[in-house]
Amino acid sequence: MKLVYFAWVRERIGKAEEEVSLPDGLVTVADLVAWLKGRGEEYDYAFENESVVRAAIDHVHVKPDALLGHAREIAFFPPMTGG
Amino acid sequence: MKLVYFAWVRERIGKAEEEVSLPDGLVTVADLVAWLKGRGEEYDYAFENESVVRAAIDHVHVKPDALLGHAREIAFFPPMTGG
Amino acid sequence: MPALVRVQAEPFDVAAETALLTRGRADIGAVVTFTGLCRDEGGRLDALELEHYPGMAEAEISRVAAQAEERWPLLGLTVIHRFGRIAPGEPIVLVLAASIHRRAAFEAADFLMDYLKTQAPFWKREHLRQGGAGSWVQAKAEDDRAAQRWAEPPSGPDGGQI
Amino acid sequence: MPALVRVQAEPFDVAAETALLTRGRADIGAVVTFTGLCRDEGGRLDALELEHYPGMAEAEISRVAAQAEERWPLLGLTVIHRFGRIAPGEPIVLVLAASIHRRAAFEAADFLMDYLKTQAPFWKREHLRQGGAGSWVQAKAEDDRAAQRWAEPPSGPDGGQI
Repeated sequence: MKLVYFAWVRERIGKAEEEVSLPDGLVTVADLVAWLKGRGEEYDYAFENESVVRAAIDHVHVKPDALLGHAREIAFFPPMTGG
Repeated sequence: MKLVYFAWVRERIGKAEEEVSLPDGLVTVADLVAWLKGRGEEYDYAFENESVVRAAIDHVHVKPDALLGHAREIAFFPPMTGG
Repeated sequence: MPALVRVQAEPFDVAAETALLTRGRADIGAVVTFTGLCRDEGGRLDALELEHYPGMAEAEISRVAAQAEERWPLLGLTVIHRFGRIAPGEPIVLVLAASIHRRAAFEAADFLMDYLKTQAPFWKREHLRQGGAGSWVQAKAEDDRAAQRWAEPPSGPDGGQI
Repeated sequence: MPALVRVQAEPFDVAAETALLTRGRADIGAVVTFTGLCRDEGGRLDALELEHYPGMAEAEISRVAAQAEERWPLLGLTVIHRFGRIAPGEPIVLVLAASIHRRAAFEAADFLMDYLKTQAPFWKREHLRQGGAGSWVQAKAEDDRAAQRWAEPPSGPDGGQI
């Protein structure tokens, strides 16, 4: 599965994207975040305030309880500031 | 005093402007309208539905009870349709 | 800064008017332009003819523009209204409002259009494609209601409680 | 007619985009354009840098544009959002809405801006005049509230009673 990061989430994790193989048992976006936080300080820092970080599955905004399903690309990013 | 007319008020009266000498006793715009209606059919036609015709004194919108005072120019016209 | 108000027969250039207002500035964050165009009403119209009250038209637009500048923190305001014969597809009116943030620019432009429709001394007459002058365009109750949206809230003891 | 949506690094030309939408037509009565510009924040900023999520940015703007076209009777809709480094005074975003009457054009442009601010995947970072990259611009609660204005009224038995 491809993970992509933007803005200060990208900076804190130290990379713009990565391919990961998820262990069994990860069902929701929140499960994925919990697993990522266990992978190292940089992830812990990026998700230190989990409720602030937004997620999208295959280019569509989703909530933490969204199912990972057969997602190809999951993105994490701060609240948007475009316009 | 100068009177000016616009749009279908102008067309009904048959002129765009005129100079008039008002008789004593005309105090408000409504008094002026009543006096004009006595001047001929064309005025009667223009003001047949008095509440529809708008007035301005010296370029400022006014109500029928506005005082004529020392007005230099009084205008009568239909509801505006600009924009 | 007083608004730029023009009443003219000639077409206007929205890009040039925008540049006039924004060029060389770095404090403007939002520009809203409204352009009103002549429609052919499904092919029925050959043109609209706009009659206006010279002198009062400029005065009335300037008065309403000054109200907008008092009510919203504008960094620029331009209002241009044409008169004379205007063909379908051609512009009739332009309102251009600039501000730091978008809310003020949107509201000021919206307000100005509602007031121009109901307060500025212009009258539209239709010219029909089948020939001849058509009728005067009737004022719409809908435009009066739109203008009433901007009435200041009551300032009595219960003002602003709604 | 689907909206024209572009996400690009290059500046845009409001006049050209407007002409593209309106030229040769006589059914459009109202065109509202919103242009968002980069401010220098009182001389503090050298530029804004806009990061975006390629692919999702276009998809999300198109989705919101389609909502606007469903909600208002639009005759044209263009949305352009830039990314990359943008200097003060330069345009960042354009929304152009055309309709028969002004209300739909104003509301659609207003709606789109509120949703772009809160839903389109763009992130602004400041570059300071005194040198170096500044901080990421923080999202504003005020923008979330603005977007909430457009929530559909409840459709239950009491829907629309407010």
